[in-house]
Amino acid sequence: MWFTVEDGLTYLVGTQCTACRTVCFPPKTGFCPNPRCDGEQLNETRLSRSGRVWSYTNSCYPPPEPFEAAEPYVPITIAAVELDREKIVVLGRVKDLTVADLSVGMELELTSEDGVWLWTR
Amino acid sequence: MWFTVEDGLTYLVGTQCTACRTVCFPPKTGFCPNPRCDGEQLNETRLSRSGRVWSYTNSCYPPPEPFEAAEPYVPITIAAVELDREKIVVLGRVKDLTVADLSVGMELELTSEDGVWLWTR
Amino acid sequence: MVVDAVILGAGMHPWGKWGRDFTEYGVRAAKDALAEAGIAWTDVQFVVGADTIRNGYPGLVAGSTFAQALGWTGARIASCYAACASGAQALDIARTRIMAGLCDVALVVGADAAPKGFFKPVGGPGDPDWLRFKLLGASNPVYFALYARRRMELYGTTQDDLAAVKVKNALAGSLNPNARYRKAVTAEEVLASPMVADPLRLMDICATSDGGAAIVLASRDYARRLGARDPVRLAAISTVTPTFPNTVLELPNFATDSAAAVPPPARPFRSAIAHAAYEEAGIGPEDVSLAEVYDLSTALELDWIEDIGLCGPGEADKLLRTGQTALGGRIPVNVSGGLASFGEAIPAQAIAQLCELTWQLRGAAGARQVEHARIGLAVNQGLFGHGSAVITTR
Amino acid sequence: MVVDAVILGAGMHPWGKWGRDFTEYGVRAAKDALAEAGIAWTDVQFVVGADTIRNGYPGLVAGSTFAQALGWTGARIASCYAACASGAQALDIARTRIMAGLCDVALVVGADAAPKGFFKPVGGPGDPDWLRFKLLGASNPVYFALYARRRMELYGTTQDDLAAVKVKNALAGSLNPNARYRKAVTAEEVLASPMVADPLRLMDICATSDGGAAIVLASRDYARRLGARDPVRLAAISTVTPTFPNTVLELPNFATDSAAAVPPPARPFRSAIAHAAYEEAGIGPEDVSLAEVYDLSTALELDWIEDIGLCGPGEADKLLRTGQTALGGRIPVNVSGGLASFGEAIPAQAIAQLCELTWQLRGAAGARQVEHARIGLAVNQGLFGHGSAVITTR
Ligand SMILES: [Zn+2]
Ligand SMILES: [Zn+2]
Repeated sequence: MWFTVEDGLTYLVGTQCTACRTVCFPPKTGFCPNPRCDGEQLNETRLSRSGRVWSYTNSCYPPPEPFEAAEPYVPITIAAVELDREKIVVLGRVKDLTVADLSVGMELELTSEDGVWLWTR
Repeated sequence: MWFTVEDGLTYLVGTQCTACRTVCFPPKTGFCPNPRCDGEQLNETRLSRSGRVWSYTNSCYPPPEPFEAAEPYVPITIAAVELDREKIVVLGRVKDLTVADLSVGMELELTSEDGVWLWTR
Repeated sequence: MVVDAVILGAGMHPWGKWGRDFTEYGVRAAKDALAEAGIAWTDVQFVVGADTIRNGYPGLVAGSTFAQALGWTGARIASCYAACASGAQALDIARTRIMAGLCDVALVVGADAAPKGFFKPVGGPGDPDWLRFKLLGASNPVYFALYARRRMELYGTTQDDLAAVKVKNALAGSLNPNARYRKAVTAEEVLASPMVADPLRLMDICATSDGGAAIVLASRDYARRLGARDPVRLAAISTVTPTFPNTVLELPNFATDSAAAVPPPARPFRSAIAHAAYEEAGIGPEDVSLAEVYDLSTALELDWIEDIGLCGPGEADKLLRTGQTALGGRIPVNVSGGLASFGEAIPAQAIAQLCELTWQLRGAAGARQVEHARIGLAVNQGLFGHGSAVITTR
Repeated sequence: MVVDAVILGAGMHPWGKWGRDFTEYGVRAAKDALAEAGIAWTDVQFVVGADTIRNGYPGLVAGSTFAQALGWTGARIASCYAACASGAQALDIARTRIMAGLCDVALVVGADAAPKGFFKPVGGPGDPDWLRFKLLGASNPVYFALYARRRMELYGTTQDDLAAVKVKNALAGSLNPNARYRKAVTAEEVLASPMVADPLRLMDICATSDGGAAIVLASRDYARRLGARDPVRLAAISTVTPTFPNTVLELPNFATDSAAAVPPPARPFRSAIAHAAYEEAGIGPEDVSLAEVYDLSTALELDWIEDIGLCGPGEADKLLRTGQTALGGRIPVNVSGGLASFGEAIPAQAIAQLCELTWQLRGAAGARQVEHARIGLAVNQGLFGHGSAVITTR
């Protein structure tokens, strides 16, 4: 959902307005979100595969449904990552790292597992 | 629910404000609905057992859930009945009568069956 | 010195059963209204959305949803819900802000994507709306039918009269490109349609639809600066509630208020809604050129005609039979085609009524144009003590 | 000549976990506000309800629910929803109607009965609010924690600073009879509470509560006729939306807007909310006597203090450490006890903030009174681009 894998590399899939080039994630249909643009053609586009940590945290308790938490529960790590080219911050779970491993500005790249995109080192 | 049966007679149970005597059906808790009354004591009260038809109709198709329609479905009859003393119109299903049997102003009385009050001749 | 609010633009997404997201209908209507007004979205200072409610809350707060879909501009927003009167309350909030001098130009949008068939209860056990289905099987048409039957027995309205309302409104709707049903019907067809809740047949009852409508409101000064000559004025909006005791059985209630301790008000609720608007506009029923009334059923159109004072109680049938409420008659009612031709798209409905009044008062209603239309009235009523009356003048 | 809106009365139902219907909290608060105003319910011309949304729609449209519970009087009503800003939008709608000269006296009510624990998604599959839980497990505290961690790394805020915010607000709350939590806490207790979303511990995050709040607003003329001398004035309400591109990640989104095609606005969203209110009131941050800010987390209070201009970016910790934001300090923040002591009762929250400002500006805040309080500011932010700032003056 909202990503694609090619040659083992995971890419987030957003949309880009053909009129003003504004990028959206998640992908959008309908109308360009730029208030000064009347564009209605939003084409699929792949986003940059890496970016820098804008911030990060974890969830020490299992999130409520519909999240499917592992049992026994191990805190999940979550990061908001800023993509330089798109100038957009994208949230995602983090694979194999805890909050102790992270810092603002650290570079992370995209991977995926079990149908969801993940940030990792 | 909202009625009681005594000596084989069914009575609707509403509430009455101890301050201004305003009657409510269904029974209410909290505040008297009379805007000029500060009453907050609403006591249970039995309503008149009979009244005159304000209007009536039926439901030719099975009503949606959570209504439990009989199979095969026979159109249910519904009447709004005006109680003279309480000056209130109360809706209810009608037992053993179709719309062809009813007219505005006809007197009906209360009965009950399967946990719900019913109007009947 | 009162600031006047005038209508700069109106826009609609055609009613239908399109099966798309309600946002699309609303944004399309908004863009059309902005185009008609001759302004850009970025000129709008205040956006009011009439909420749709059947889909849960997240992301679906109308003011915010439409503002974001059109692109965040920092404009102020509001979102309101008042059942069938939602659109009128949204208009009221926008108009009031203009009259208070707090903004010059506002956009009001309502849209809905309606489910099929009977409206089902939204709440769960314990909720009054759930209980009326559970205990009584009382769907909305049951309430409409109670009003219809009482009218027939009190005033002698016949099934033929009800069919004649549908025939009249279907003919009007056939002339309206935004209507969902655009086919004229015969009385025979109406009378042959299956009975739903006696005496109402399928063709007596309005459907549920997808649709969207939008209005651009502005202060008269702003309109003048823009070069809008003689714009339609939003002269009054009434959103009054019932007065205790309300002695007419209303959806979704089990009973009326009791009139034993306090006598009923002089004016029943529906009449009071219209009366407050007449008072605010300083006009009376005799001044009205055309009216859009809420024909949830054919019979309810007849009730409304009396409630808004176009004739006395029990006399609407005569107006109908003599063609006075038809296009070309003395006081045309529902020349848009009404709910009979549109179906309900709840938050859009009252806004759509105002679109029709606007186009009619501008002389821009094409084949369904009412001659010499100077004053328009639109009314509706929803659940929970909500209702509205809107008056436009030129 | 602008009509002034003033506050005639304020009322609250104490916050807690009472487990009763929200109507009861709202009506109790309304009756208290009416008593403080010295008017009868039947004097009220306009009722605005801030909607609660988690219970489904039927019967729970706030304006109508409260008006009916108080007894139908024929008053006009409106009901609005704007997440945490719902109460402020309700105030805005009422104030605007008074300023437009369309009514003299209005009642604004908000109340909620909140579920326990994490807020769960309301919509179903496909809904963005459902998806953020499904795909990311991103509950509300996760977003609060992202802001907190960024603040710590950018500005050097410490866990001790966060604990100090809680200690300050709990002490204030211990002096407030309407607060839910009325026990002072120590920094050790805060730091020993379990981590929820790093760096936020249980005691850094606000709970969900039951509660109600109401305000009676009137025109200055009406207040004068009633003999209210020098009433608190509702000088400004801002309900502006973000400006594209909004580059701060907001609940419940997966991503920010992209700033690649259009540069970000000069003022980020939270600052813009407050700025619009300052402009409308014609004052600046330096004029504020006390502020109520939306401390969904301890860290967010520090962010807000900077966003409303009480100090520069990254300087709120210094204000905190030197006691300037405590009761008795130069610019007390959250002397009501804040969300830390109340917990969230969403539609009531912004109205409760205004109750506190009103009592403070009247010198009627008892043990938590801010000396020489002349100008109060209250701010909050909710989902979907909603936020509000309210300024009162005397
Ligand atoms: Zn674009
Ligand atoms: Zn009473």
